[in-house]
Amino acid sequence: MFYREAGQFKTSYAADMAVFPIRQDRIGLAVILMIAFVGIPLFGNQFFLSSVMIPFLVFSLAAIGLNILTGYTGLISLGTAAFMGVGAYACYKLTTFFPDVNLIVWILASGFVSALVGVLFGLPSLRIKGFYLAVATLAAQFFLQWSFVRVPWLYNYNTSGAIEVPEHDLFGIPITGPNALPETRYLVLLTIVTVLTWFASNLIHGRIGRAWMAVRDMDIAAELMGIKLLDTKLLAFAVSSFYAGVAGACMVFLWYGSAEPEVFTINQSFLILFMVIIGGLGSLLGSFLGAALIYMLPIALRVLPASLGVPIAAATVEHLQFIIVGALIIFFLIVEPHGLARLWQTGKQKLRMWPFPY
Amino acid sequence: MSGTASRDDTFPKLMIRNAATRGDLPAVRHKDFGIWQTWTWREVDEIVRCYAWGLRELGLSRGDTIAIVGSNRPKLYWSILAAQCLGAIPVPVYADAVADEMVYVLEHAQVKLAAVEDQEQVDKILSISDRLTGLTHVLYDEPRGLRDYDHSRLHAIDEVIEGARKAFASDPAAKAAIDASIAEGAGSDISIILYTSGTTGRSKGVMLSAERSIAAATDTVRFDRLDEKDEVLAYLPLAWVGDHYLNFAQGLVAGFCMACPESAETVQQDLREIGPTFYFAPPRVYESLLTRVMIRMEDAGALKRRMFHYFIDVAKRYGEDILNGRPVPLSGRLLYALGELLVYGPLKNVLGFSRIRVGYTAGEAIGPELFSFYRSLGLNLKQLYGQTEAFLYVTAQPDGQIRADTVGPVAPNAQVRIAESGEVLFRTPGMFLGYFRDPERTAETLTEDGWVKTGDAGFFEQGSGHLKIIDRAKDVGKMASGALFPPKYVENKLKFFPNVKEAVAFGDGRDFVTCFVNIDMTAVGNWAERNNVSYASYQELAGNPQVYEMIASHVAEVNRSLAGEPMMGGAQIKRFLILHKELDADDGELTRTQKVRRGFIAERYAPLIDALYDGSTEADISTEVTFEDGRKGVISARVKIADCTIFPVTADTGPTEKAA
Amino acid sequence: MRAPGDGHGIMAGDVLLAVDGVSLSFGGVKAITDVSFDIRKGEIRAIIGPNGAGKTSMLNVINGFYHPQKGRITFKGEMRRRMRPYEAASQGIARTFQNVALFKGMSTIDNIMAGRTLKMHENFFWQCLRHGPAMREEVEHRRFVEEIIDFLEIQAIRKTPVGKLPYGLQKRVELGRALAMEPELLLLDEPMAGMNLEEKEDMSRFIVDVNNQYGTTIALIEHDIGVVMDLSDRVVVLEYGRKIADGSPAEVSSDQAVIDAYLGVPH
Amino acid sequence: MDILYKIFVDPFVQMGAAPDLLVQTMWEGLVAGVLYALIALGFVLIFKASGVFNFAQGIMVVFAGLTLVGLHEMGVPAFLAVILTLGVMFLIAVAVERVVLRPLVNQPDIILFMATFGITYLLIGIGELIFGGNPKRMIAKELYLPSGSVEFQTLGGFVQLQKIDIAASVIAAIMIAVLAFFFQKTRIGRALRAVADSHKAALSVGISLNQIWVIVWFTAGIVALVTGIMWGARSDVSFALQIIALKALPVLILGGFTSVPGAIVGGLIIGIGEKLGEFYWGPLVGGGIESWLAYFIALGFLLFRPQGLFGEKIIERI
Repeated sequence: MFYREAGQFKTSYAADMAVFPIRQDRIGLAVILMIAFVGIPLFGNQFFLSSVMIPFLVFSLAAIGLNILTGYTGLISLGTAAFMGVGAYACYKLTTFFPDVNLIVWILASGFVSALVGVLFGLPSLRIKGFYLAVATLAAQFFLQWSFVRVPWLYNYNTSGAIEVPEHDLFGIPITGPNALPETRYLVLLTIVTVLTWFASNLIHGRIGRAWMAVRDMDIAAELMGIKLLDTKLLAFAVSSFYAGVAGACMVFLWYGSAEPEVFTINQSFLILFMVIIGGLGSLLGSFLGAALIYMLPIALRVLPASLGVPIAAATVEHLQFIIVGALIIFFLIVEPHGLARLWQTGKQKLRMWPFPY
Repeated sequence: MSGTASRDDTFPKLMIRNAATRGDLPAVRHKDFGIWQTWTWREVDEIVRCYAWGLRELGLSRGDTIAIVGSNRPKLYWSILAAQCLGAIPVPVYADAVADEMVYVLEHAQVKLAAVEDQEQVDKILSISDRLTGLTHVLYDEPRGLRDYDHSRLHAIDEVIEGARKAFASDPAAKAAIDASIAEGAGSDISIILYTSGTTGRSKGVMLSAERSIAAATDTVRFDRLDEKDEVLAYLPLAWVGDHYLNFAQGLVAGFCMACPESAETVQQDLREIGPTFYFAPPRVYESLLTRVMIRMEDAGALKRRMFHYFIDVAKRYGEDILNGRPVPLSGRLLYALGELLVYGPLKNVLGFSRIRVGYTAGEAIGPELFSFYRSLGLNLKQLYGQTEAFLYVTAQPDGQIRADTVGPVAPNAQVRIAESGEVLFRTPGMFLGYFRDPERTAETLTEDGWVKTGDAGFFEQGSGHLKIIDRAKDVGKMASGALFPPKYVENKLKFFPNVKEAVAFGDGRDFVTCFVNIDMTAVGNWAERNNVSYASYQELAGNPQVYEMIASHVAEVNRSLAGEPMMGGAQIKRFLILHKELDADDGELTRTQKVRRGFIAERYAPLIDALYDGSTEADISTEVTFEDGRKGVISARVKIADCTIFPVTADTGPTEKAA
Repeated sequence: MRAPGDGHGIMAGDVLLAVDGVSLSFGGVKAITDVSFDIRKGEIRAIIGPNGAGKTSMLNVINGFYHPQKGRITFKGEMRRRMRPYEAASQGIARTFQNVALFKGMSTIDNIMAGRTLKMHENFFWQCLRHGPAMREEVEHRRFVEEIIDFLEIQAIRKTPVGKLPYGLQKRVELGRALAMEPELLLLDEPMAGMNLEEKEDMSRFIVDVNNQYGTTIALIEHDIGVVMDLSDRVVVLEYGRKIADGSPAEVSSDQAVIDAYLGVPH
Repeated sequence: MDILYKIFVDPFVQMGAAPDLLVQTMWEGLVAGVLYALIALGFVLIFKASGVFNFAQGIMVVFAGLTLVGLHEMGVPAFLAVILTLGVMFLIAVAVERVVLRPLVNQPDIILFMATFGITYLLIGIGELIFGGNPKRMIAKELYLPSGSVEFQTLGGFVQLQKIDIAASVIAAIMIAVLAFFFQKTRIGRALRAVADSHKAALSVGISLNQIWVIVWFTAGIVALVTGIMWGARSDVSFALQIIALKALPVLILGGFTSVPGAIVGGLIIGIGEKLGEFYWGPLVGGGIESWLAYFIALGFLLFRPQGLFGEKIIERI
């Protein structure tokens, strides 16, 4: 309805292959970015920034990672949390070794570490498929989780067994530690997420993305067309784990400020898997939508009754969360197996064809 | 501007002017290989000069004719320009003409070269080449499939141009020669010959001079304030005066950009992508478009459908007044604004009409409801009355004086006169020089004092000075009762119903009016689906009794409105039948511009007409038909005949009383 | 589209691919037994035979998807024992599949673009930015793909997800995807299976055009004898994994063994 | 050198030195394996009949256990409680079929797989809501399950067997036998097997697909209850079980998703394997390797037999 595409014709392939070929979409995106970068930091309060937006972004990033693996390349993974953990611990170690190097560098570097580990556990994917592969990722999940507990070197032998994030500055402004304002942490995170999302979308729209999807849709055909299955899958593992790793690092450094191994349990992995499924397999937008729904729903549950003055025990809320999340998963799988992103897509098509039926 | 016209008195000169004044602006676009390939005026200028040289090398010289055959493609338009650079005369030919139809025109025009679109056209030309003694070379745009052809007389346009580029690079004389021959070109030269697919007999080659064409185009460009910022979609037959005038001539004069669609199937999509600012379509296009819109809305959800129709009504009430700047109650304006947001805007967008500043229709009378439907959406649709002989514009509606039932006041610098016979005569800036190699018929068409006979009957409306066209002069008949019988007028009323594709009315010298009907496959087919009426073919659907009822009700509608109009009450349709086949240009029943060949149809279906008048309820008919591939066959059928309600004439006195 | 495979020293008429003494079996089941034949550059070679004759298995052996227990395959003069399918692809063997194997989740363009993967090399870094070299590469190959689209007359479905296309068009897109690889040897596995007459005619036209416009060598499996006979230059007939005849359509169709095995049987 | 010795020689020396410990450890493993096998059995039943990879099997075990205990706490006599719990499991089966399977029929596996995640979360939430989050003691005594232990003196040492473990193994054995009988002999059982091959076949036996789903899920429920009781009797009934239940995955990998004997053998291999590993090799890396060893065993195994222990070789066709 709001789309006015008449007269938006393409005179170059570059324009025709743009990620957002329709002007209205580009405008919409610009607006969203404006709100995210300017509006929210200006008007968002403490709670909103550090307990809603920051976690949302962290999970979105992790979800994108998983989506690249599961949604685009069709490889199930139940170990995302573990790879986040790798990122977190890697970043922790790196910063303790070289405290003076800019944190951002280490956050990204830890992504590479995680990518490496990802490739390692991705190796079996050559011979194993489907649910069998899920087991490989489970192995990663439990092994890594175990090592976070059992390898004291990882947490510098401190007695608590947890990792504490010291203060780091960016251009003299503290971005981690107790003195870091939520605004700054949020903005740093937002920048990282924005850039990485842009990269992801570029990859997906190019040769590599096509190779991934080819492997997902019909691996035999893909191979017979000269796409090397192992390389393609491993690349997917690497990129996916990179995103997870960065997400993990951000989670600990820009959100929690400290972390214990319990943060990176299999339940966390499941949660992210849900985000991807509910949001929409094979859709970046979906990763964000899924993260928003799965993460923010519980918050809403916690906040709503309170604000309505209905007293509900914290424990009860916990339980209710499980029930509702579970119900939601089933509900969404039934109404739209392809997730929120698909719902949005159809909606958009409707708007474009308006007033005609889609 | 008038100054320019005198200086730049040929199209090549205009091209050079555009290259100089707006060289970097787009001149031509073509959806090809997935994107809109675009050429600026400067590029076009360069290409056309090269092309001209190439043609000259192939022996095309001043006064020669070159046939242009194919759909709207840049290279074919450039063929026209290139020929004009040499002072040669381009002769566009309808691309869908079958070989033996084409041979007449090409023979008559004595073409020396032919620039054609693709293999299909090449084959056509080669198949008749033995009869075209003058034809030396054939050039083609699309090489697909022509790889193994004998290329001694066959050339790819691209290669011709490439060759010329090399020539230009090597010797400057070549370039100079072309410049010279362009400069040599005079306004009095014949700039093009357009063959009219006349509603009767063999087509005539209308010779148009450069200066007159430009003069005419200059007037209308000013009339509609067109400039280089405008965009048009060139989708109408290349050989038709409308396309040559509106897109080619106006384009060169105003310097706006002309876009060529990817293929006939994608025109709708391409229209939507380009979103032209100036648009022309014959009434039938608007008609079928409206039909399709209504059909698609049938499938929409109940709520949406309700909203759609509600706001369409709102538009009916206020739309036109708002467009014409008449006073409208605030509530109306608000409702309309809401409608614009929810329905009109999006609708225009999906149809590709969003950016249209000026839209025209002509060629036939347009149903008033149809006309006001588009206007009420805020589409500035106007009517013009034109003729190939006039180089289009005779009359045109200026903004603010737009009406469905007239074709507007006399166009700028044109003169119109009504003969005693009621026939419309004109003299226009773009007036033709005569018919090519056909002085007799030229003489027939011109009055001794140099006015052109249109062959249309019409009259100027008192007060407004708008011209009203009733019908082809020779078609307006008198019934036995003496009542007036304007077949077109009646047919158009009927054709406004989405379910009716074509209608042919008879009644000249008869006691009452009867009518052949062609149902619209899309509309009726869709209706059949919804009411699960099963059918295998047009013929079967046409014979369906329910369909007959439906059409009968439409006819009744028409009769009611006829009864209410002055002088028309007698022309009510008493009996009708639905033809067992669709009228088809390939069978000669329609002209290439889809006008009915009344006389031809009358003899072809004589038995049916007899049946209509001898009161029998059905009749057998068998007719020869031509299939796409040119094969001929015979289909025969038993056609039912239906009677319909006649209404007492209300608005009217005079001889028609007896008819009622 | 330049004619692929030029400048490999193999002239039209030379043997492009030679299969000799190939045997293949799954566990106990013999799929192919000691089959030998060759494919000459520039020809259209048909492999026919009743169901379960081992036709598809033969193709799978040729493009390295199955590895024969016995026998040799010589392609472009070099003999090879085991080769991964993607190696076959990179050496210029493309194929289509009996039951369409398109990438369902992708549009027509992307499917055909995927066929260009082997020809695209811009590194990961540029891919991330999707600017500069990467974008230039994309554009250049998109242009190539558009030529295929134009060639196969599928402009109208350019951006449609292939899952939504009717079967006939899907087959056409699949052919396009194979063509995108600019193959020297094009293997078509029942290109006309399940098509109506009109679609079959179109497809035959495309196959012939591909063959003489780009000089692509084509080996096709087909059930429709009629099609095979007027399409192909030479025909090899398999039955129960054995070769029972080999030669020009005329010879083959007059061969008694073939008549008994195949033509005799009404289809 | 030293590390190599620690890995490749030392453990076996120890085994040889104290065979009784070896036997003891293997017994521990065996019992654990039996329980893994039981959970795996639940997976297999459902996977065979409905092609659904039922992630919820683990939580069903917990849920069954909790319900049983919970009911008894409300004063329901133990055996009545068992009956009621079975009723609950049946209701769950019906609910699952109605709410989840039926609407999602013909969806790709991954979707159904995800749906069982949803079921898992639902059951966790409901379970905790009703019975609270903290562990409960299984009502072993009330169910006349033996407690205490018996000791053998063998191999120059003592081997101690918990009676409950013995009982567990025996009951597991019995149940497998019963299931086997059910599948081989009864009409429904045959139908179920038919479904595994083709759904039409099932209909020809005259049972609707929906009924069959209910039946298998119920059967899986029964298995879950038994598992819950046994496991609960050894440790406590708590949601931690749900994670342990994931061990069923490597078991399935070994055994193949569709093979009942496979599930059992796989279960035993994993159980024994990880106990041995933990006991003899664990100390080298600071212990606790039980949590992942199973998966690595399965993984290593997969690389050599991608189709699992009892699955037949896949020939890829195109």
